[in-house]
Amino acid sequence: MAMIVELGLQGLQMLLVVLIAPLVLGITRKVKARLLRRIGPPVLQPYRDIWKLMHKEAVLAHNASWIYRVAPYFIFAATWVAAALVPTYATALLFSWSADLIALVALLGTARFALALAGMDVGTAFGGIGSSREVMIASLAEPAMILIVFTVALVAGTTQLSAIATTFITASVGLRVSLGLALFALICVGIAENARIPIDNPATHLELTMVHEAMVLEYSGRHLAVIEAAAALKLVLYFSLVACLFVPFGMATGEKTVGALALGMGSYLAKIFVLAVLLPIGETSVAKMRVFRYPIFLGGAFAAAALAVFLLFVSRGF
Amino acid sequence: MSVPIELLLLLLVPAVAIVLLALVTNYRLGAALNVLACALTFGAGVGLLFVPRMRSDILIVDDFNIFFVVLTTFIGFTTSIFSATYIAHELETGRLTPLFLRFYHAMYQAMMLAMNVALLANNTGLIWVGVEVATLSTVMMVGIYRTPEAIEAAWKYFILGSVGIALAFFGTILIYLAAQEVLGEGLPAMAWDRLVQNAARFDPRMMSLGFVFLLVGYGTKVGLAPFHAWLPDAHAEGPTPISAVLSGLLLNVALYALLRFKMVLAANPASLNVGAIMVVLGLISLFFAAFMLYRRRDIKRLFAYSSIEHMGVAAFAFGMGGPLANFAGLLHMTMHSLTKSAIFFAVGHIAQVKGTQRIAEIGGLSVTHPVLAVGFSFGVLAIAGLPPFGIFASEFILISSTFARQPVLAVLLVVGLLVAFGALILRLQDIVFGDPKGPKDPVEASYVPLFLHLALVLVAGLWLPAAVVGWFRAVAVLLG
Amino acid sequence: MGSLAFDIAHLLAGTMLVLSFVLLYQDRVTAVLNVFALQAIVLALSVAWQSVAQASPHLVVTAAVALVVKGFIVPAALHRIVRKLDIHREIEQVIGGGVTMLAGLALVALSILLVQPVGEVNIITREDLAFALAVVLLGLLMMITRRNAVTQIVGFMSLENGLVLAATGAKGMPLVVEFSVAFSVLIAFIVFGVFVFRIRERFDTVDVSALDSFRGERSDRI
Amino acid sequence: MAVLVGLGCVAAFFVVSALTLVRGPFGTTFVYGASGAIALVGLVVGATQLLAGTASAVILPLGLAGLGGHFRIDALSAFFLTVIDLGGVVTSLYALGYGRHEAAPMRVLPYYPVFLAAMNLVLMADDAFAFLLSWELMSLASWAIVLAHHRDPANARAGYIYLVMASFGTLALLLAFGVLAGQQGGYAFDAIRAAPPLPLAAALAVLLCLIGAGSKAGLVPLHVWLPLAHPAAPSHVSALLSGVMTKVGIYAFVRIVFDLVGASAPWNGLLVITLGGITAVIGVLYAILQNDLKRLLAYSTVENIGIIFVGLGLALAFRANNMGWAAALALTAALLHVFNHAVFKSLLFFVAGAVLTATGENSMERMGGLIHRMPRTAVACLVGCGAISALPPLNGFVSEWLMFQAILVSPQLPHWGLKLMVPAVGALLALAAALAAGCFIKAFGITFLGRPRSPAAREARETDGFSLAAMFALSALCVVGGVLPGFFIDLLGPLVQALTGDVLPRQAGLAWMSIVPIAESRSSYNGLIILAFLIFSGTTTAIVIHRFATRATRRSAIWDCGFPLAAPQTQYSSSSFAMPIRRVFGGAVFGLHEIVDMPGPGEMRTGSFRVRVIDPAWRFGYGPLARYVGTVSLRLNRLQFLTIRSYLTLVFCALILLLLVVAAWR
Repeated sequence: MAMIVELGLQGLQMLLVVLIAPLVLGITRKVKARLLRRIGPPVLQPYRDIWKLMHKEAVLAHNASWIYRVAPYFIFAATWVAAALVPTYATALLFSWSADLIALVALLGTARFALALAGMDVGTAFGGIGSSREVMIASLAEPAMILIVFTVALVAGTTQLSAIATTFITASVGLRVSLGLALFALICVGIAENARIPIDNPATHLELTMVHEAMVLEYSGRHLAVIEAAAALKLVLYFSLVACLFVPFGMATGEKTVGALALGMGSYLAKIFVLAVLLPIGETSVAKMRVFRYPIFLGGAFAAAALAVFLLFVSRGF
Repeated sequence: MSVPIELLLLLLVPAVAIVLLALVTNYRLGAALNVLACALTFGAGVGLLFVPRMRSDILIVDDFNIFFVVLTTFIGFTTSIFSATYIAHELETGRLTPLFLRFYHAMYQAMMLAMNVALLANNTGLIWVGVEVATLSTVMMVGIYRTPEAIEAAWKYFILGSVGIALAFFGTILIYLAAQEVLGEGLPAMAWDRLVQNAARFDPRMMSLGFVFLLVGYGTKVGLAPFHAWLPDAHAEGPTPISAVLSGLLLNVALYALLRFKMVLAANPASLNVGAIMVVLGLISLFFAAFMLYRRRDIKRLFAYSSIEHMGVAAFAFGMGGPLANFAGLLHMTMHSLTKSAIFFAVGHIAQVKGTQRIAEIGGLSVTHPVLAVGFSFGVLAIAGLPPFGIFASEFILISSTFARQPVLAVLLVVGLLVAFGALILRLQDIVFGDPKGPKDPVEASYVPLFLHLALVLVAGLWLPAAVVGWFRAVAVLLG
Repeated sequence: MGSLAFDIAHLLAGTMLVLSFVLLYQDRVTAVLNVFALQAIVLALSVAWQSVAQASPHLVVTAAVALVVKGFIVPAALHRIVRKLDIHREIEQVIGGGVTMLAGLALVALSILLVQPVGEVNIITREDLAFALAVVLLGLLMMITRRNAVTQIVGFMSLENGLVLAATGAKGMPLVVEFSVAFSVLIAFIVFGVFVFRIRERFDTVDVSALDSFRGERSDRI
Repeated sequence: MAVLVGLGCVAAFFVVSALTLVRGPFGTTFVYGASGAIALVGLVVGATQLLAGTASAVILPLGLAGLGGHFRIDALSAFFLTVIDLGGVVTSLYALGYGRHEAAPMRVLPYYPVFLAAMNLVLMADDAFAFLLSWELMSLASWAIVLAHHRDPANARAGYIYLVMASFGTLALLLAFGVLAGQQGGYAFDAIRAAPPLPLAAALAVLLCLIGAGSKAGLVPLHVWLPLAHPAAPSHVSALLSGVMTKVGIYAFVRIVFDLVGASAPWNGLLVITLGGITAVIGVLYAILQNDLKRLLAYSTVENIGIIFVGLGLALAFRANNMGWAAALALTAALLHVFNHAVFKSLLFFVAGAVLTATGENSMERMGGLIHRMPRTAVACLVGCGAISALPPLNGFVSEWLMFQAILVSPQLPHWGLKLMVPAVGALLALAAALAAGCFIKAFGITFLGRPRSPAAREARETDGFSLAAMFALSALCVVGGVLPGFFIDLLGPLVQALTGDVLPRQAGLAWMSIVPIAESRSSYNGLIILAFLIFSGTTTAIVIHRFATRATRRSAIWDCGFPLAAPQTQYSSSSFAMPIRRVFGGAVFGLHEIVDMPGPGEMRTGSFRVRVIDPAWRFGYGPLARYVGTVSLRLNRLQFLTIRSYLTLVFCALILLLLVVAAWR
């Protein structure tokens, strides 16, 4: 019986992240449109887009291989699993221990691996551009991410997300320099990983600096739908990561009573909403960067995270 | 006391052979006789292993020289086999005439005789005579092609050798003077064993002074830099069998003489520390030869320099002293003479089939002559100190034991060896690999001596007979 | 052994040393040859005296060999060579005569320095030894300071005179006679070589053409 | 007993090698078949010993005079025996097919078994002489094979540099043994263990061993030979060189530093960690720049060696500070990575060989689209690339994850240098991991995806059954090692126990077969569930869409934003893929020169773009050294051309000098 409940809660989280993903995307778009004095599409538009795409026939290039067709599902699956493992409304879910923060980063890496290959499969110039730039960005973002992981892990003494969240709620961690730096770094990395301004512009095609869109240029129909969904999911994942690591408050940590869970759910949704509003505000206030300025941007994130780790290595007090 | 028959044979067989070979006109018969005489000498040498050790004031058989006698006669024997086929080819190509062959064979035996005398002598003067005669006979053979280069090389060898001989003689006199005060006049004052027994009572200054002259004198024969000048050209210009015996035997015999004297000094703690001097000379020779190897264009001169290098290593080992280093030195001498003569056999084949000694004109040997290439490569790899060949064993002991005592010296030694290694492998690849150059006609000379030597070196690298180890240990102790 | 014996031996040895210096000083081939012959004769005398002093008659043979071979035959042969190969009379030296002299003096000092402290060896042999060593070194010096084949041979032979002096000085040394004979053979070889290979200026040019043709890979140095 | 069987295997290898000289029946098939069988026996021996955890030793009347040949199999040797003979088995299997393409088999066949034999012998050797002898024999045999295609001057150069570097390493090890054996020359390993060296001597030994073993393993800056020699050999031997022989280098380091030297100073660990981190990054950066597939793989070997050395260095540091459990963790990570790298690097070299024979091309610039021509090979390659890029749930990730866990416990180290260096190295490892992923995205994408860039690639044929069998065996290992890492970790238990005095908690018992290196609350990973999750969610998504939405699919021409270019040259090429990385890291790490020659308007000549990258190790280390040797030898060479008089002068001066010495001495 308990097992059933556990499974149920885990399943609930999986469904939750998938279901809210397009909504979050819609909110960000709406806010952004408003900031640009536009009406903007309705908040639920992303659901409609995905639904429409799913019912269109998929057009494949003649020389597209099985990788091209499998990749979308694989990317979606990897992202989904990763998202499902980040504590959202409650910690210590059934499978939460099956992968820690490092494994999470690696899972996203797996998804990226598949995406980059998919971009190269048909053999177009755009796909190549996208993949090679994605690799470059990842090679800078991933070390930063690992260092962020080090920071929180060193503060919390564990790499288990649930355990980290619990410690941050219960134990008196307080405000720390290192955690502040880590947060900054995580935001930078998140922006880069989710192809947001100033690194990439999700709203455009045929812009020579595009990265993510370039890789998926050839996709259409259901494949495109799955990829879009995966992108949205990834955004949610990073939101929940920020929420879980830095504002874990309200999460159901102890006994999983209905009340606790409800509180956790409510607080989670609230956090996500806030982040979804904050992101476009940030985006609209900066301009898109040239490709070869990315290293400076991500280097900043890397430096911040590295500084945090050094501080912690020198003394746990920071 | 009775002189064993083997001992007499060792001296008589070559002596008789000289006369016979000088008379025989048919060169095939001459070559056969030469082989036969060497075989008999070798047999006598082996037989000597089974007679009890003996001494007289003239001759001696002890752990030290018995081994070198066997080694020398053996290499002399194998070389004579090689020479038989080699010379035939030289005759066809018209580089030699039957008359010169008679001379050549006689000289060959003269050299064997001289070396046996030098090795068996229990007398500082007699060993000097032996080395001098050996030198003169090899001078004759180096110049035998009568090309300007050959004559020049022979002449250079002759002059430098004579000066060396003279200086060595002066040293011998000084040692005699030192001994005569204690042992009285006459032969006893020149006998090895007596000298070693009583060295403690000799005047150390006189001995040290004498040893310096001996070092320069015999060092010239050993080919230690800077007394080496004759060696490369003599090796390069003479017939290849002579290069083989020069590197394989003559250098050894000269070093043997030097070691005998070192024993005497080692027996007198008050005397000059000659070890340091030998270490320095050894290192100089090693580095000098190692760098010289890079610019060589003549294949035989290349390996002549490598002989200088290895003599340097041996001198270094004996200079270091101590049971381990001395053991390594003796092993190194043995392995080097076996390996180097094998290499010269291979080089002889190569030079004959390719019709040149210039490395630039030899290439892709492994394509044209696979077997020869294998033999040659094994030889070079062995001389470069790679396992599983014998030289690796000696260098292993030498380097590791030195590093525990004198790290800096060991590092220097390693650097020198590495430099030489680089040069040797470079040339090896030039010769054996790449696109084939030159004629492809098969080798008619026999491979037996080459692979026999290589097999011996290989076995010695993996396993040494207890008897040999015993001798080496005993001698290593005496060398101090 | 009386002091007279000592004085005579000493005198003769000293004479040889002086003659070595004269050799070093000479700069005309014929003169060099004559001086050398003189030195050989003095050597013969000293050896003979040693045979008397040491009461070892076999040394007489050595003396005879020295006298005949080096005193007369070899100089004569060399004179002939000089005439036949018409080697120009002047000897060009590598370093100036004065410097050579100084170097020679330094060598004598060195040899005395080396032999002087030698302990128990009896006085005659020690003195002789010092002179002999000096003669040897001077001979070597002469070999390396002269560009002329004949004078180089002379240098070698005077070196070897020093050896014989030392050998005979060493009391009761066995085989001395044999050694002196062996050396004479050696010298004969050298003279023979010079004559046959028509060596003019230097030992190491058999023929002028040999110079650029070979000399150990000169043709193809990098 | 076991060691006797092992030695028997070695002997058998030599017999096989000797039989090749007898022409006729003993050809390619025989050699590789026999070698595979013998290696299998060796594998069994190693595995059983590893499971048994006991040591078995023997002394043969061979070897150095008065020393004898000591041979011994303990847990450490057993583990490496397993790794190496596993490599031997699969390589032989692969070679059964691949070896047929060899133009001159007699340049490979005789040396192949000797190579395997030598590697086995190194692991069994229990005295310095036997060790170095088999060590150098290993280099020698592989050198002969590297020169199999000797007519190409580049290969000859590679072979030359290889042998010289190998000999350099051997001499360094020889010195290390010299300092360990002491003046009496106790060359047997147990004698060395019995007499632990003084601190200074220990440090010296570690340093020399780092040089000696590092040069064999490919530690920067001693790696220069590796990317030259490994690709030069026939591909199956490249697999042995890269996947297996480098591990022998690791073995030498572990054996000497952990086993023989015993306790050593913390800064030793610091040094090793630093070198390892640098090696990892340099290696992968150069890997991503390569256009030659095999050279790319060789450089990636350098990277993985760096990762392993980081683990070893951490273990050293922990052990020096009496943190046994942490040392155990780090050592486990390193050794697990040894195994994993052996598996996937061999696999990738097999793929490279298959592609090579199928297309006849070395350069990826002339490949592409091979996934259509060689689908099975592509699958194997994909698994290999995923594993080497440390993607969960494959095996590469497990060792990397353990490595990070080890780094995360290092703040507890007291040593300041370590405190500062370890996090930096952690960042370097992360960088290396990310770049490695990029590198193998490129390797797979350019080779197998896209459109064929040359007719040869268009006409490529799927490779033979033996090769595929070998590849798929290794792919299976990659998956199993990633999904069930617990068993492999437990296998390492006894050996880690022996070397660090501590051991990881037993994994096999844990629920769901997850791994927990330190404590459940601290960190845990479960490849099995991750895999299950991935399959579950992926398939559900697919089913849902295909069931409830449409499954209609249409094939058409490439869209490419409306203006597709037919020429395959318009695809991204290998070098253009690497361009961003080249730009970002270019100035700092590579001596990068991009020579662009763009014809002006109206000019008829063709434009050109060339990239020149020089390894700093060459620019600052080996190049000047070679030039120095050259000049010195040229100077000295004058001495060959003097006149006799000058030579006499030399003798004279030497004599006077010595006489002065005598004069001064008294």
